[in-house]
Amino acid sequence: MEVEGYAASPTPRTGTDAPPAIELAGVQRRYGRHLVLRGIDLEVAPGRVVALHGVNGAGKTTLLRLLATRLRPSAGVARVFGHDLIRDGHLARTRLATVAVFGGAYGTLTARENLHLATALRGAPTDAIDPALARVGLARVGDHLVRTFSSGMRKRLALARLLLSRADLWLLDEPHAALDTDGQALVDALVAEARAAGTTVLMATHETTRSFDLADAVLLVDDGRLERVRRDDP
Amino acid sequence: MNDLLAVWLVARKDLLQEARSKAVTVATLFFSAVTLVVIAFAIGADTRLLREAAMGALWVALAFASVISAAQSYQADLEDGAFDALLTLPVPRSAVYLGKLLANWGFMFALGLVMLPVTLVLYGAEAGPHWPWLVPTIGLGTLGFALIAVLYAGLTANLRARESLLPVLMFPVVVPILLAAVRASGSLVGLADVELATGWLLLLGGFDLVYVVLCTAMYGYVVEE
Amino acid sequence: MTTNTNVRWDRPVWMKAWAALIVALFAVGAYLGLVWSPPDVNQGNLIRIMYAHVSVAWIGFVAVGLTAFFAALYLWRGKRRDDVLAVASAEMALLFSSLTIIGGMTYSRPTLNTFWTWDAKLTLTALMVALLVGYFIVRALVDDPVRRGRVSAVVAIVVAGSLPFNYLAAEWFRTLHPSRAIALDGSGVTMAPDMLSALLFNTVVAGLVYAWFMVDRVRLGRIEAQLEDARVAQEAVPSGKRGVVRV
Amino acid sequence: MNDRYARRGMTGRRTLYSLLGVGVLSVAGFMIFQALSTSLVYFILPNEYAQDPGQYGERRIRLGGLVAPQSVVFDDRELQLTFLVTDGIREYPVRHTGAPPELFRENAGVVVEGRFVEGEVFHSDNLLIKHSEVYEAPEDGHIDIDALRESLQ
Repeated sequence: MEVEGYAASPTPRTGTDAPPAIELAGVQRRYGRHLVLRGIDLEVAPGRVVALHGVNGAGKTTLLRLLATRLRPSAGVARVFGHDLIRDGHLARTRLATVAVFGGAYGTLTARENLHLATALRGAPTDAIDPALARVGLARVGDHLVRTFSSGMRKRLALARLLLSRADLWLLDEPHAALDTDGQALVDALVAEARAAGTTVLMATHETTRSFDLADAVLLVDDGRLERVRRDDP
Repeated sequence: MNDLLAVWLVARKDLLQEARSKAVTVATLFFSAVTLVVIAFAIGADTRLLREAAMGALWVALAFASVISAAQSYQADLEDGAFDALLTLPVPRSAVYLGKLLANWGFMFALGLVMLPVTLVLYGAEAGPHWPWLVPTIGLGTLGFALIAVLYAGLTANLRARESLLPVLMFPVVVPILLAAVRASGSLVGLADVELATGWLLLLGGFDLVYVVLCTAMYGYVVEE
Repeated sequence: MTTNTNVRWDRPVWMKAWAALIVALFAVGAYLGLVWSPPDVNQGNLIRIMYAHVSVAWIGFVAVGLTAFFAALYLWRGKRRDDVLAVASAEMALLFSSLTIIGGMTYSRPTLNTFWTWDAKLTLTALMVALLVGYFIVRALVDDPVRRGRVSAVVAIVVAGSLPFNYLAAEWFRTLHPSRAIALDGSGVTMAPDMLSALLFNTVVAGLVYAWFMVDRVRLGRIEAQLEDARVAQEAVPSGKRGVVRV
Repeated sequence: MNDRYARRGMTGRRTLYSLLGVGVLSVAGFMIFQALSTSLVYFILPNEYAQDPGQYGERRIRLGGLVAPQSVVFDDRELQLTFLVTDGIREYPVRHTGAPPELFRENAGVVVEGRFVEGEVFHSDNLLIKHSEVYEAPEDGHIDIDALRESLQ
């Protein structure tokens, strides 16, 4: 599972014909007249854990939303597991799962109902909901309305949804934010398990030390461009 | 069929939310009742005039109510980015549209059936012997409203000035629905020959079928950013 | 990096010639309608309004249809040119249908004794103006050009789809079924061959005006696109310059 | 691995739904066609009214016929137009509020919208001229009902 040397060298992969988990070539995205992503070229092999750093407004969330097929690239080619995000968005979505900054759950539904909705819509089995709730520490409040949840609890709910998804690409937008110490440790554990299971993870975060512990590679998003940060940099 | 299941899950989610919050129920019931009373006041005390205007008032009230209903259903979606998260799931956008349509239509249909007797009483009109046909008329008419309202509410949901924009966009498109529904129900309650209702009902049905196909096919372009 | 030097700012010669031809044909059309064609048995010289009014109305409806056609094309293959064509056609549709309403009011004052009548075709044209205004409002509210094109294309298709129903409903609601009455489009008027040829000639002239504006709009759209591309190219990082980040 | 199957499934579904859409649109087209051919011509002739006035009562109806010769009176101060409308068998007085349109003249085909007051006088607020180039009222006053109805439609 150690991919250190590989991550540091720009040499092309060999010995596998599986398409990269993420493949971006010349990807631009603009809002109105302003370019937020100014040309991203990135390839992430399956099973890697990648951390994205960058100041607020650098384009991290835009990049993650673009990969989640919620934003169309204005120019360039974007693929997830070989599926073009514009042409085959539906196929790409079967492989990926997201954790958004604000949790993305319905306030007027209970935690359990939210998980059931997301899992059933995905076509995944719904019998693992209780263990998932227990895992993220929400077993006691499973039947409470999400409206009554704190932002940390909503984040935990989003993690439960992620666990149930069985996706092999995780797109996490600031997974540690709003969580207590326990919760942050839970995120770390989930990411470590995901890496062991061969799941690809791309996460935007401000937790510098954690990401250097967790990730195979750390990238910096700076004003709509992507740069590599070497593991031995700090 | 997984896609049909997805339609049902989205519809059930919308209905469940409404059952919890009752935001749309309260707003639309109150709003339609007020509309009916205001129009009655505006017409005055002429009982014959009132009777003839009854179906027009009912359908105007329902048209406005469908705007409220569709806009509110997206309001609940947009909180905390829940709709955004829903759209990252491998669910066809068409299924999302049909689900929301089903929930909105079901609600509007029920509202129409509740408001019908209220209108008849308020305006002193009689249902007449052909009243059972009013049920499919209300069904087809509210479906027409819901089709356009759900599509356009999704379109305006993240635009500026969405509250005023939705009716401005929607009403010119549903003019045929309004005219056909008013005329069809008018002839069913005896304001004109009952045979005339057939042509109008066929027009309503044709509109609904054309827009079910158009809106379902184009919904993806509306919600993708 | 693209430079602006290859932008052609001026109209090509053939477009100027085309414009001159339109002016000349317009004069001929006016002569045909005002002098050459006979007065109508029932309406006398009032019939002469019809030549301008009806030809404009027809082209207006064709323009809405073409707007939806280009909009559908844009959704299908995503070429910016199709979006430019859709907007251009919608602008012409708005212009022509506004002219139709003015013409209809001029026509209905002496014939039907009122400026506004809820005549089916006039009502439909008024609705069409409202629908087109909605289209332009949506365009004004969306900043991102691709999203603007896609969202407004959906509106254009919904609008065009509603027109047959609007027509049918307005027709049934107000006038009596297939009306051979004095319809404001003159369709009920006994059309003598001379009248018909004058009308068709004027319709062709109106069509040429429409086509000229479409071509000119595409020319402007191309200039806009070139300038926009140049601007984006300055902000963008050229692909491959930094090398692909491989992980 | 199973992506290829997923893709094939997608294409299959897309074809199925496209066919479904075309089917629904054809049904819609058929319904609109049916609607078009449903006769919505709903004016009645004076003689039809005379058969059973009670059936119409004071309901709003449309009455069609010809303007009877020498029956037109127009009060241009009150904007009251009165004339007789006839189908050759029966005739009824019409009181129309508003000026006569340009094409209004004797023997013209008209359809008036309004209601009978006390079964005698038709009060109209909408007057439509159904100009017909086919139909000419014959000199002898004998009117072919079917031809008249046809010409007014």
